[in-house]
Amino acid sequence: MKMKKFINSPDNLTDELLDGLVAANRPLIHRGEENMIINNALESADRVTIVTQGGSGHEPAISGFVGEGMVDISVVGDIFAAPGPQACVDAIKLADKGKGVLYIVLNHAGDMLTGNLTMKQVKKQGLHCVKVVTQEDVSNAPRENADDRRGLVGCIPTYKIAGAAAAEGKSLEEVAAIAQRFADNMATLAVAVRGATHPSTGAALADLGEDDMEIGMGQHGEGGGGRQPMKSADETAEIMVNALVKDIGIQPGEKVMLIINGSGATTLMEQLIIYRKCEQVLKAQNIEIVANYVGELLTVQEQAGFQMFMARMDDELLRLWNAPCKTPYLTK
Amino acid sequence: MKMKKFINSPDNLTDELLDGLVAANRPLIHRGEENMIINNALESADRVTIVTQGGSGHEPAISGFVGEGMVDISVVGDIFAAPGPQACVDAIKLADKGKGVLYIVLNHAGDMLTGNLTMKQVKKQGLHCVKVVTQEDVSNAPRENADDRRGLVGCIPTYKIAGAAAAEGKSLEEVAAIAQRFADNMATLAVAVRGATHPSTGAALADLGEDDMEIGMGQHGEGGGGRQPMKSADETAEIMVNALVKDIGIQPGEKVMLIINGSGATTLMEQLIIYRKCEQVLKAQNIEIVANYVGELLTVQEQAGFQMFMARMDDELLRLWNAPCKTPYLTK
Amino acid sequence: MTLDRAAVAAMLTSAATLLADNADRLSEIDSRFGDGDHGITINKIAKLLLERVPQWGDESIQDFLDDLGTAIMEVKGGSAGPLYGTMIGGLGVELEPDENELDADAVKRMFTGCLSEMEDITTAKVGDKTMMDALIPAVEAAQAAEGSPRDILLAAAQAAEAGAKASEQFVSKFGRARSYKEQTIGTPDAGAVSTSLFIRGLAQGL
Amino acid sequence: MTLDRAAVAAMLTSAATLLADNADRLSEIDSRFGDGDHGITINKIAKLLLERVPQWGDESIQDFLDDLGTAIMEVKGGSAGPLYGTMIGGLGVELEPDENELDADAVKRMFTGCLSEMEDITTAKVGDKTMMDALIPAVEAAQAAEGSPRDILLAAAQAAEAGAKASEQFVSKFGRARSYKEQTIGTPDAGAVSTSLFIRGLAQGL
Ligand SMILES: Nc1ncnc2c1ncn2[C@@H]1O[C@H](COP(=O)(O)OP(=O)(O)O)[C@@H](O)[C@H]1O
Ligand SMILES: Nc1ncnc2c1ncn2[C@@H]1O[C@H](COP(=O)(O)OP(=O)(O)O)[C@@H](O)[C@H]1O
Ligand SMILES: [Mg+2]
Ligand SMILES: [Mg+2]
Ligand SMILES: [Mg+2]
Ligand SMILES: [Mg+2]
Repeated sequence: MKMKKFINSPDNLTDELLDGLVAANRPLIHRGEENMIINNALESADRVTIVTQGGSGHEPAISGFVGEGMVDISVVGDIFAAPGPQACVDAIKLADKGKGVLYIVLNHAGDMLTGNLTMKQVKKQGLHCVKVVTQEDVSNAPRENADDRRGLVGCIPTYKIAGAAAAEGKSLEEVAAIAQRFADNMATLAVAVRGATHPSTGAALADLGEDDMEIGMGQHGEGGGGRQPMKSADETAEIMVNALVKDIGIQPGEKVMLIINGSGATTLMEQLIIYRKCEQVLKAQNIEIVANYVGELLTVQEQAGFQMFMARMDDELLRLWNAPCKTPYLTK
Repeated sequence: MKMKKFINSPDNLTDELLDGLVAANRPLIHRGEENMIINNALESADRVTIVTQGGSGHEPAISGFVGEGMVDISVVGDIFAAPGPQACVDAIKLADKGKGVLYIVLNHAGDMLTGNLTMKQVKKQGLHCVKVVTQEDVSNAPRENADDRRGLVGCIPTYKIAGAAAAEGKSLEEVAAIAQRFADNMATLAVAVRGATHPSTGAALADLGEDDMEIGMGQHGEGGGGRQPMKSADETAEIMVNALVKDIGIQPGEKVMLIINGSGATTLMEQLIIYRKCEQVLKAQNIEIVANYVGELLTVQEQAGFQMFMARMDDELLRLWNAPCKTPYLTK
Repeated sequence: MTLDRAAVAAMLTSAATLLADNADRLSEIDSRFGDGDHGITINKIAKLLLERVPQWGDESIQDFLDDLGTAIMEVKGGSAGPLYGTMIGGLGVELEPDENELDADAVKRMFTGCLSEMEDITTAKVGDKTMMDALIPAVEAAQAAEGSPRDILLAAAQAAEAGAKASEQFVSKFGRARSYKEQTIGTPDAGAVSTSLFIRGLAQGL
Repeated sequence: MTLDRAAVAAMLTSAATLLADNADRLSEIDSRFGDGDHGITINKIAKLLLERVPQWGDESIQDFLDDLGTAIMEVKGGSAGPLYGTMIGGLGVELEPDENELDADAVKRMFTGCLSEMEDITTAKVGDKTMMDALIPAVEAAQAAEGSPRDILLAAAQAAEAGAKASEQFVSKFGRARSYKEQTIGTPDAGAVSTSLFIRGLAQGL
């Protein structure tokens, strides 16, 4: 299938989309050097600040969540590609307002390399920075092999919770501990039913045929081995929600956050139908959803499918999730 | 192309998606009889209230904007189909808190029939209700033939502005006049590059081939006559933004609202690139964007394309647009 | 010959059956320039008629048609619900509240009532490629016809069919087909065809 | 025989040219189980080398390699940037700050420095189907080799090529190919192939 996208030069995609994001959100964010998107309120911040990095092409993630109460600087790479470590080191220096910087990295090959190189420099230069890695894809590896788990949509609520903790004036060590606690208690499962095209190369990101879906699909069509004939919304929801409960070890009586994150072409109608079934399944197990989101947070271009995210919640995490924030694509 | 959607029975789509919407937003909304989605705060409202109607399948529109500061009751039909007039009359009665009801109807054949039948009953029963019709599709007919202009995404900012005016305690006549002033000064142009499938029948909503786009595409693939080979983002943006400026008659020095509303499968990346160009084109004409939104407000399933919306703004409209609101898919 | 409640019931049942039998064809016509669902909605309306008519108790013809119209308006699926609801409710509006034996004049009033109600909710005229292409000629033929209720219904059915056929030559002015402009020539209007079937069905029920 | 700045410059230019010439093939390999962009990124790295090397002024070999590595790390496009940046910067880390005439021992230290820097950022071992499949054997062969700098480079290149070839039989453990598991047997690793080309290019530049 031919690519039919509204783009100009494939080489300027990231630059142009970041310009558009800033143009549409001038009161909130501005561009820095080296493809940084920066919270306008960073300059006067007197608190721990949050830096993250990642490829473009996943809009609204990641830069759509820069603003008050979430991310202070997002360092953007190219389409689906991590930025280099120098840009990240620069961002961490720029972000540091004397209270230290939380640096959140998603577990993907390129991002981890950059993250490691960045931390090498950060240590060399004696900067006050703690790195937290989000790695919650249950399809890829058992919970024990956390290093093999990809980072999916879970980065977004992690930003929210870390950002709110920072806004409360907590120390870097406290903010990092909270973010880590949340990250340690989360899990995501992705399903795809139709692939997308890479917007600069035009290459197909995955081919799922006319009848199949794949549970465990990664962020860029990496595949997860769960290819199977397309199932109904309720069957799919049940399989996935139970896999998440099991992975995190949620017990009856516990409270969770549940996110249905559309990958691109799957309608909000479908996501809402899925959410409805998840609530029913969880209710039957006496598990309460106390926080949620249904919609597109982290997309993979026009891929059809969704990511289902679950996290164990406690009162502090819930308070932080519900705290105010003002970013281009999440306002509370 | 085969339909690959997460659904259960095609007959229960609307029911299930509304259940999902309510499940995910219990603090804000609940379901009423006859497929109504109702603002939880309606019961204690002491102000003009807002009722609207429309088919499902356009999520987050319309019911995703029920809540404080926007719509009080949305009466939902079936997929792409208007509800019946009895349900609308019931909703208007339920919504009326003694200050009257603004009833907003989009100009589509079925919705207009229901709207007319509803107003016939409303008058017969002596209810205090004013109807405002949104009809802003510039592709369909010249401005003089307003009756032939379809209602597209413009209903959403109209809800926002009317809802904020109502929240300020204005009278029904004042709220209706403000909504009408906004509606009289707005225009939308839709473009589609790939059609969607009807989620209950599986029928293709439009076939645009491998190379074409259609400027002027209506909400359900109705077509608008502007079929042409796919153009770049910047060319498309320039054609469309200029058509809107001309249609409304925006003059240099004026202020506008600009919305890029994704139809479903067009990425936010593309929408942001388009927005960026619109800002450039308008700036060159000394037209300032003072209000905006880039993202999916009213979709057509997984149709690829977007609607570009523009409205002439004044200080009062801008204040109302920026006023707080809390709904499932718009929070300010 | 006059029509009592049982006769009106038989007419409605016959019309519903004929519509249901042609539902697929109606969807097929609607799919050419519309959204292909006319038959689906017409089928729902037919089912509702076939369910309600046998339950007709001692309500007057006017009251029953009014209730029926109100119920049909709530059938989900698009324009056909309100249009058929209005049309069927309209059949009763010019009858006397307790007129339960309908002579030829009453049957003519059924048609004029139907048209005036429709004209309250739509501005479509003959030539706009809508149901009105069948309904307006049917009403006119009914007024001009002489003889029994049956003769009047037969004249109306024939005129409706001619009107539906004529709709093939019109350029669409209403609904989603409208944007296809001249391309719509050669295809009849789905609603005009269903309307002609409805009226033919009424006549066949006698 | 020792290598001076001009010789190192010639080696880097030769390596860059060989990589650029093979870019399409590298993307093709990466497209089988990866995202098909390895050649694109390698091409950007090669271009950067071809641009920077001629501008080499009076910096020491270590400083120049370090600057080069830092610049390459910022090449956008994915893993290859940081990996090649680390590898190329690493070539200098075990040289003396002002060591600008490299003997056989120095060339061996270039390889060990390169490997130790790489091991700081990746845990991949031989058999994991990554660049390390080529780099680790190359470093080992360089240590074992005797003779001139040229002999050492040739031994390393040969070992890297054997390693890249051997990667065909491995099951992917890193990056996105990893989820294809056994399916990846039969296809070499794109990064291992590019690494073997890089080392062969260095050797050919002498
Ligand atoms: N404003 C109108 N006036 C008269 N008839 C109309 C009007 N709008 C639509 N129709 C009729 O309705 C028919 C389509 O009905 P249907 O397919 O059930 O509804 P929808 O168009 O909502 O899918 C058209 O063929 C036309 O005859
Ligand atoms: N963690 C790692 N350690 C060593 N090599 C790696 C690692 N991750 C990826 N690679 C190498 O990078 C190559 C892919 O590079 P490239 O395609 O440029 O980047 P990306 O995978 O980000 O698209 C792989 O073939 C592999 O050799
Ligand atoms: Mg239809
Ligand atoms: Mg319809
Ligand atoms: Mg690659
Ligand atoms: Mg890549």
